[in-house]
Amino acid sequence: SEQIHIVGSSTVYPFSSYVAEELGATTKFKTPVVESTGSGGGMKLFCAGNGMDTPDITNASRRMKAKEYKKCQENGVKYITEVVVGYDGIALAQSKDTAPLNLTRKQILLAVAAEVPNKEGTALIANPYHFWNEIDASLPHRKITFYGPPTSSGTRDAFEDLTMKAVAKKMDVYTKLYKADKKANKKYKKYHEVRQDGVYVPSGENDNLIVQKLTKDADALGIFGYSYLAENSDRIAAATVKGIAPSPEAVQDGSYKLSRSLYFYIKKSHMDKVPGMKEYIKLFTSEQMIGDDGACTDIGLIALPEEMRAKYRTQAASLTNLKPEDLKK
Amino acid sequence: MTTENFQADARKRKRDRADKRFKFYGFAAIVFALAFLVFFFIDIISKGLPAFQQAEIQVEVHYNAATMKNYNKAVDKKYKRLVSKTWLRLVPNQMRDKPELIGEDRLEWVLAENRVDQFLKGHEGHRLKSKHQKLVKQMLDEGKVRLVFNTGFFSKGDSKLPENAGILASAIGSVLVLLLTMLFAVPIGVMTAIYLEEFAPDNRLTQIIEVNINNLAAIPSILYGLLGLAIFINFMGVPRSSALVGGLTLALMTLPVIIIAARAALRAVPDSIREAAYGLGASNLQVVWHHVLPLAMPGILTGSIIGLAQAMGETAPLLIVGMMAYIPEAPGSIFEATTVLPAQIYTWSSESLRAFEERTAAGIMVLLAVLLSLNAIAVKFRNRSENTW
Amino acid sequence: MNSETVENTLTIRDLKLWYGDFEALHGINLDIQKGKVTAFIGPSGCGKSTFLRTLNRMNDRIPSCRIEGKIMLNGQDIYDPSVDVVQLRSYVGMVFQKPNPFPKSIYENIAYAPRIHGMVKDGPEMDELVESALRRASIWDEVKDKLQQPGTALSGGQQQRLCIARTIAVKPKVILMDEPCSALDPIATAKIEELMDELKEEYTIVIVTHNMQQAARVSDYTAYFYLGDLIEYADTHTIFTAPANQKTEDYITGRFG
Amino acid sequence: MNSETVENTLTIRDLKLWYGDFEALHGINLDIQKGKVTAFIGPSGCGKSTFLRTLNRMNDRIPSCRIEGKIMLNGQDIYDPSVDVVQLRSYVGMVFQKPNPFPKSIYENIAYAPRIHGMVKDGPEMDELVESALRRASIWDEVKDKLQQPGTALSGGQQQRLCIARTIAVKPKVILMDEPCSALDPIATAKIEELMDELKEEYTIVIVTHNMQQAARVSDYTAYFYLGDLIEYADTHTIFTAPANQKTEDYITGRFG
Amino acid sequence: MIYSDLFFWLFGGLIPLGITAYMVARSKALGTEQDGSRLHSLPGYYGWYAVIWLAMPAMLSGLLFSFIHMFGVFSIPAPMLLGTMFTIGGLGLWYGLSHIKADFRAREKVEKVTTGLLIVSASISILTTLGIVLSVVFESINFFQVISFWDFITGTKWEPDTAFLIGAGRDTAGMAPPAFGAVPIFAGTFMITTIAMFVAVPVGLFSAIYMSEYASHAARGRLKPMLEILAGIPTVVYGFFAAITISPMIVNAAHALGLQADYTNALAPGLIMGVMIIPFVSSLSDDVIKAVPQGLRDGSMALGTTKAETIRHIVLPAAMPGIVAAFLLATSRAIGETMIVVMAAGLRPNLTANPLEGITTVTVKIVEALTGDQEFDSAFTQSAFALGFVLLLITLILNIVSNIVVRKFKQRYD
Ligand SMILES: Nc1ncnc2c1ncn2[C@@H]1O[C@H](COP(=O)(O)OP(=O)(O)OP(=O)(O)O)[C@@H](O)[C@H]1O
Ligand SMILES: Nc1ncnc2c1ncn2[C@@H]1O[C@H](COP(=O)(O)OP(=O)(O)OP(=O)(O)O)[C@@H](O)[C@H]1O
Ligand SMILES: [Mg+2]
Ligand SMILES: [Mg+2]
Ligand SMILES: O=P([O-])([O-])[O-]
Repeated sequence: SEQIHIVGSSTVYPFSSYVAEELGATTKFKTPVVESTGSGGGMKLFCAGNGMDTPDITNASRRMKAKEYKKCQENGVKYITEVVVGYDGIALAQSKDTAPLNLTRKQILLAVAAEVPNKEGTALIANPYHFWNEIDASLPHRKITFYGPPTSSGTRDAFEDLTMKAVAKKMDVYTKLYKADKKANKKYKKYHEVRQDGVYVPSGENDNLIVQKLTKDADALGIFGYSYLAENSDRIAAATVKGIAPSPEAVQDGSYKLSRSLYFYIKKSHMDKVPGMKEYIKLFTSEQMIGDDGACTDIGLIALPEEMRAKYRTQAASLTNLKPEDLKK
Repeated sequence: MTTENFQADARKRKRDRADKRFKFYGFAAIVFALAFLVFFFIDIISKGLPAFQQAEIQVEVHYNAATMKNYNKAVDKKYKRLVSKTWLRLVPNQMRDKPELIGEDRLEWVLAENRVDQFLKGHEGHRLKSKHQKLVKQMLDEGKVRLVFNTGFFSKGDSKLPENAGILASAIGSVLVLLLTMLFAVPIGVMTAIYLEEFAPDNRLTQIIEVNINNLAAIPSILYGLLGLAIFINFMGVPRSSALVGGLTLALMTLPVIIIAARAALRAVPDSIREAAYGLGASNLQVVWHHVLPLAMPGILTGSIIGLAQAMGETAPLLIVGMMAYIPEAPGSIFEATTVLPAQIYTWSSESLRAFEERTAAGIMVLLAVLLSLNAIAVKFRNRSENTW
Repeated sequence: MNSETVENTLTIRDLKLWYGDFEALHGINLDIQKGKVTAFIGPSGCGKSTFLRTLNRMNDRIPSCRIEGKIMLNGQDIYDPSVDVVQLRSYVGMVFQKPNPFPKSIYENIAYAPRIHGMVKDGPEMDELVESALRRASIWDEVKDKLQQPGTALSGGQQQRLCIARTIAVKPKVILMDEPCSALDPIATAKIEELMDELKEEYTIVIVTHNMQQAARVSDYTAYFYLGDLIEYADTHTIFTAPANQKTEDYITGRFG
Repeated sequence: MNSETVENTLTIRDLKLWYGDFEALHGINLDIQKGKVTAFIGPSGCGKSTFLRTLNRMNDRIPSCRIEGKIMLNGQDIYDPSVDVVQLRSYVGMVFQKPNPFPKSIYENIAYAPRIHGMVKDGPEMDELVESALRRASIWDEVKDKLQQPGTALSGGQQQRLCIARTIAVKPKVILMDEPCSALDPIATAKIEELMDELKEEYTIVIVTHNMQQAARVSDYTAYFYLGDLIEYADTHTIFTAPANQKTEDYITGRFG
Repeated sequence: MIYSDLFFWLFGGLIPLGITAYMVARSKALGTEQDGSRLHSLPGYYGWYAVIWLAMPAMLSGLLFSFIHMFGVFSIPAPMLLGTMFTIGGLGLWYGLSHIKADFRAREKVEKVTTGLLIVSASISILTTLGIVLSVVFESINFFQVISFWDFITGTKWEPDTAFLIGAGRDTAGMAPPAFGAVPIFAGTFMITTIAMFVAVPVGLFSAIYMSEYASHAARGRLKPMLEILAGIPTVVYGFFAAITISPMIVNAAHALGLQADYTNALAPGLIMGVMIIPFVSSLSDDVIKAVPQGLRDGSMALGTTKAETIRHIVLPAAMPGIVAAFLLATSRAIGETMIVVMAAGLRPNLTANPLEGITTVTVKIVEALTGDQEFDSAFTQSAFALGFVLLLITLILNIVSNIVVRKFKQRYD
């Protein structure tokens, strides 16, 4: 076909479609079609084969899994190039009308986990906390409410990885249980079960509604990608983590911990069959898009450090093959 | 009870009051429904109307080598944030097309950024930075900012930037999908209706078909999406997101509506007409083709139009066959990726930029205008068919 | 005919009726005798039904219908604005061409109107009323064991008698019947005719019929209508043996229609 | 009656007919004379229409309908599998109770059947055919100036004559008429009766009627049906003056029905 | 695109060939007529007979080849395919022409084929049903092999996280097994449907009564299409309206009353859905009310009852089966409605009786499972099909019941 087909992550979708639009507007190529299928759905379609009815590029808000890579190989999608385009910060946002919370990752864990240590820290109990000051007296007397992404979202995955798992794997209450019976208590190795008693409200992809809710419900926290925070900075503000608010700089230098990389994967066998693919890749990796002042950065992407951008730019231009051992890293 | 002079007594007066009350309930129900309609239309129109206007600002455009290299240089830095990127990025192309421009600095009206637009329209949450607000106000005084009719909304496809987003591509997609739906659903639906109404023996099989068609009409549309995904995309290999898969899926969904309406229309043709024709020695097919079908036509058309209007507003099954995507260009063929108006409305409604809210409502206005016209045509046909005999 | 010497229930004077612009009745004058059966005959479309329905104002239900002239029931003009139509109709009952029992039990079919009019309370009193109405309509013996069964499950003739019973239950003075037997078989017809004969002792009966033999059999007086005009009105024997009008004679002898 | 001495068009032998399990005709034997008018009379539901419709196999359209026995038209069994029903119906035409012109022009109403039978080409030939059919149905003078107007815009009586003209246009041998006047006023009825009288010179006519006077007026032979049986069949004069069967007499004299 | 070329050549070739075949056959038929007997059928029928013998074999062979292609057995190049098809078509034509004689009953043959075509059309509806059932059932079976049907139907916990994580290939080390208890989801659907019916039933029924019994003919002619506009508004529009306008209104109203309301409350989509199905209730009820024979009304009025009494005691009870059927149909419409709830209801499986809380519905979960981030064969995705399967069952049962009721009702008064 004459048109690039891109599928994959809903997180990368706004950036990817912005690049697609610019490609269509400024060159003679047709505007690529970008479908937001979620990272996993994208991989599935991408790896289905080399036929021209399969996607040329898939976006992902996480790295390709070894399993997915294998599937690709089995279906004849032998040569794949991986490109990182930037970071996605995960923001805990709240209404501008209340003083921003300052939390630690452990406090976040205690607020959202299904099971938490009891006061003595000896055993696990069902999460009893409904107000922040019950978790830590230094926090305000404020109802705990989270509007967060549902399990089907990459953002949720990242949130669990970066807060719950990262903390729980170092907390004895959990790990001890795991060590006691590695089989039965495997989940406690890196505990990340979210409570389901209504304190954590899974909310849809329609993040506008979360923003609206946050403005009305001054106590609540919303969990979503940094781009939404940037878009709505007039109405919502970020809670800080260890005193640090999400910002491009804080993400880049690693002081804001809640962030992850965003990827896209190229099907090399389509490169010479689909006009414009080279140009699309070049445009997406250009400074004009993902540089510190780039257009994607404008709409919420957090730029990579400069040398990483250069690295991925060459990798994309030379179409370096993704190797199975890369994924193990 | 009855008094000899037939006047209402106390009991009768009570009954009369109950009578009035009952009538009032009926009236109130209608008023409720119509009041909702009015409220609904006012709400959508008041949300959508602003989208038919678009802000422009007058700035000096520099056509020079620096601009060629970096289009951001086309306007002074101070204005860069007020001008739409979608316009800026086209400046190099423009210079390539018209080399005589190079070297000139010209005062031009250009598309404004959506924040400027929202600010001018006085929307809360326009999110224009205060320094830019000042600038815009100042330009307003100088007459360098204006709101003009938003032609782009009708002449452009989807865009990630609201000031550049239009409905053209999705409208063309809708027409294409609708044509395909019509092509598949109307002939098959009418032929099925003819078979069932005029030819089918009254046996088990036809009864099953009948029950089945009624069932199909009640099946939630989303399940047709599952069907389209499984049969057309995964099994028959029709390209995902294409007009063809959308048209086929919607055709299956519309089929029962058309069949049921067409059957009703055929049934309404008086049997005396058939008897007359049979009595003269016309064959089955001649009776249907020469007499029954022409008389049933208005009814069949009404049903078809209503079915197609329904298909045109349908979204859920299309989400599942991949039509909820960023597809800003109108398709060149039925195998190319297409989006349709309702899907466009849905994607806009979930965009984060506030300016999309008015576009969503404006898109809804256009869709409603089309659908209401279709329905009005259908009602016209129906009235005509009721007058025939 | 001399209306001074006999007792009239209904007195109709110069009755004209329009459906929209179409004048369906051209000034009818007629006195209907108390305690007798009066039959209306005439070819199709001549206005028999239309006229009958003016007598209990059932034509009020047709929006395009407009009326002129007077209809006096016991000296009271039934088209007077002060008249409550609903009350009037309980006084002048009507039985229709097609038996139309309500889709309720036989008992409920009868009890329905008395209950609404608050004539008697539910209970033994109502039971009595139902029984007496069914008895007078000569159908009690046939239905007394199945009063709770739906009225629609009866045969056509039984249904028609049920409808008559239903009308009787509100104690009307006049009963109008519009071709009450035309949907029935000959045996059921005979039963209804017999019933009419019994009922006329208590009620004034007006019947429209297509069947001249029937008119001859059941009625005391006969009115012949033609194209919206009352051509002739006399006692039945006279009409059938020595009609005064040639048109009537043509119709009666079957030379026409 | 002796069928040897007269010329028959239709010969019916032991005709039985079922609607599902219901036997509507119990073995009918009848010979219909060429060039005569035969009337079928009998109370409602006795099977007159049913029988009439077997004569051109219109009952083929009713799925539940099953037949036994023989119907010979000019010596050919019309229920033989090799018979093309469509051709048959152009030999045995039918006119229905309610006039049912096609909602097309008067001209098209007539021209339709000759065209589908490939009888003549459109053009002057067709014009001639249309005119002659309308003339023979005595309606030409009334419609000759408005052949392009819809047939449905005519009055009921004219419509019925149009339907007869339409039937004549295919040059049938037999014309079946099922209560052709029951929807018409007396004047239109008289016209149709007159027409039948003219037509019987050329066609064999079978008519079902409810109206005994009509049967007496128009027919040469009359058949009395009762509950699916042919009770009596004789020349009309005999039936009406000296019926052989008591049942016939009861019916004729109006003692019944 | 190879397909499109093929279509082009096929039709581009068949149409002129068909016209030729028609002409040839027609003149042959007319020729035989001159030898003696009159033609059995009109000449055109002989033409069509030949066209059928040309087109049917050609198209059938084309169809056969494309099926072979689809199942990937082998595929032949387009020119060869076209050649084969035309050859077969030509053979058919030759065979067909050899039949044509004056007494040949061409009309009967052509009509048989046409009837066959009509039957084929009618069977497409069966195929569609079959397709829907199969496309839902296969995946559901896979799902029910992992999750027992009973647990699915009766479980009160919908916590598919683990299954989802397995599907997404993430780390699930020893987490609790996924719970697919669909009760909260069906409860959500039930709640929204109930709210919708609370709006639609009284409004729809009383509108129908008013239109069929009180309004003048002219008023009715105007009111009915206006009410039907409500059914013609696309659901995505209703969804937008519910989410953007009604939900905030409800939240504000609740706040004003000192109540707590979620933005994804059940009330907003429920109310809007109720409005949407008003015309379903009113149109169907209107039909059945009008189907109540006029004789019953006359009978009642002639006994001296008022209009309202007649309607309440005679007309409505008589129409009740049909009205109930209308309610059932409207219910099934509400149960299967998708866009309104996708846009205005939440994602949280929530077993609650409070309509101000966020709830989720079956259709929302189907969309979530099929458009989210997951592998296609994970239990999480398959749960969409299982939900779809149950949804299908429910709507089918509702529909069959209501059809039976309607038929019974119709029989009573026909
Ligand atoms: N609702 C109506 N609107 C307009 N015209 C009507 C209406 N009802 C009856 N007519 C006309 O009024 C005339 C008299 O009708 P009516 O029904 O009273 O005749 P009828 O003598 O009862 O005939 P039949 O014996 O067929 O019942 C007819 O010409 C008829 O067409
Ligand atoms: N299509 C049918 N299916 C079943 N039974 C039928 C059908 N048509 C007629 N009958 C029955 O066959 C019997 C004869 O009916 P038919 O219509 O021939 O009577 P008829 O003498 O023409 O009566 P009428 O004078 O009322 O027209 C009746 O009992 C009728 O109920
Ligand atoms: Mg009448
Ligand atoms: Mg009959
Ligand atoms: O679509 P995701 O970015 O959530 O995978």
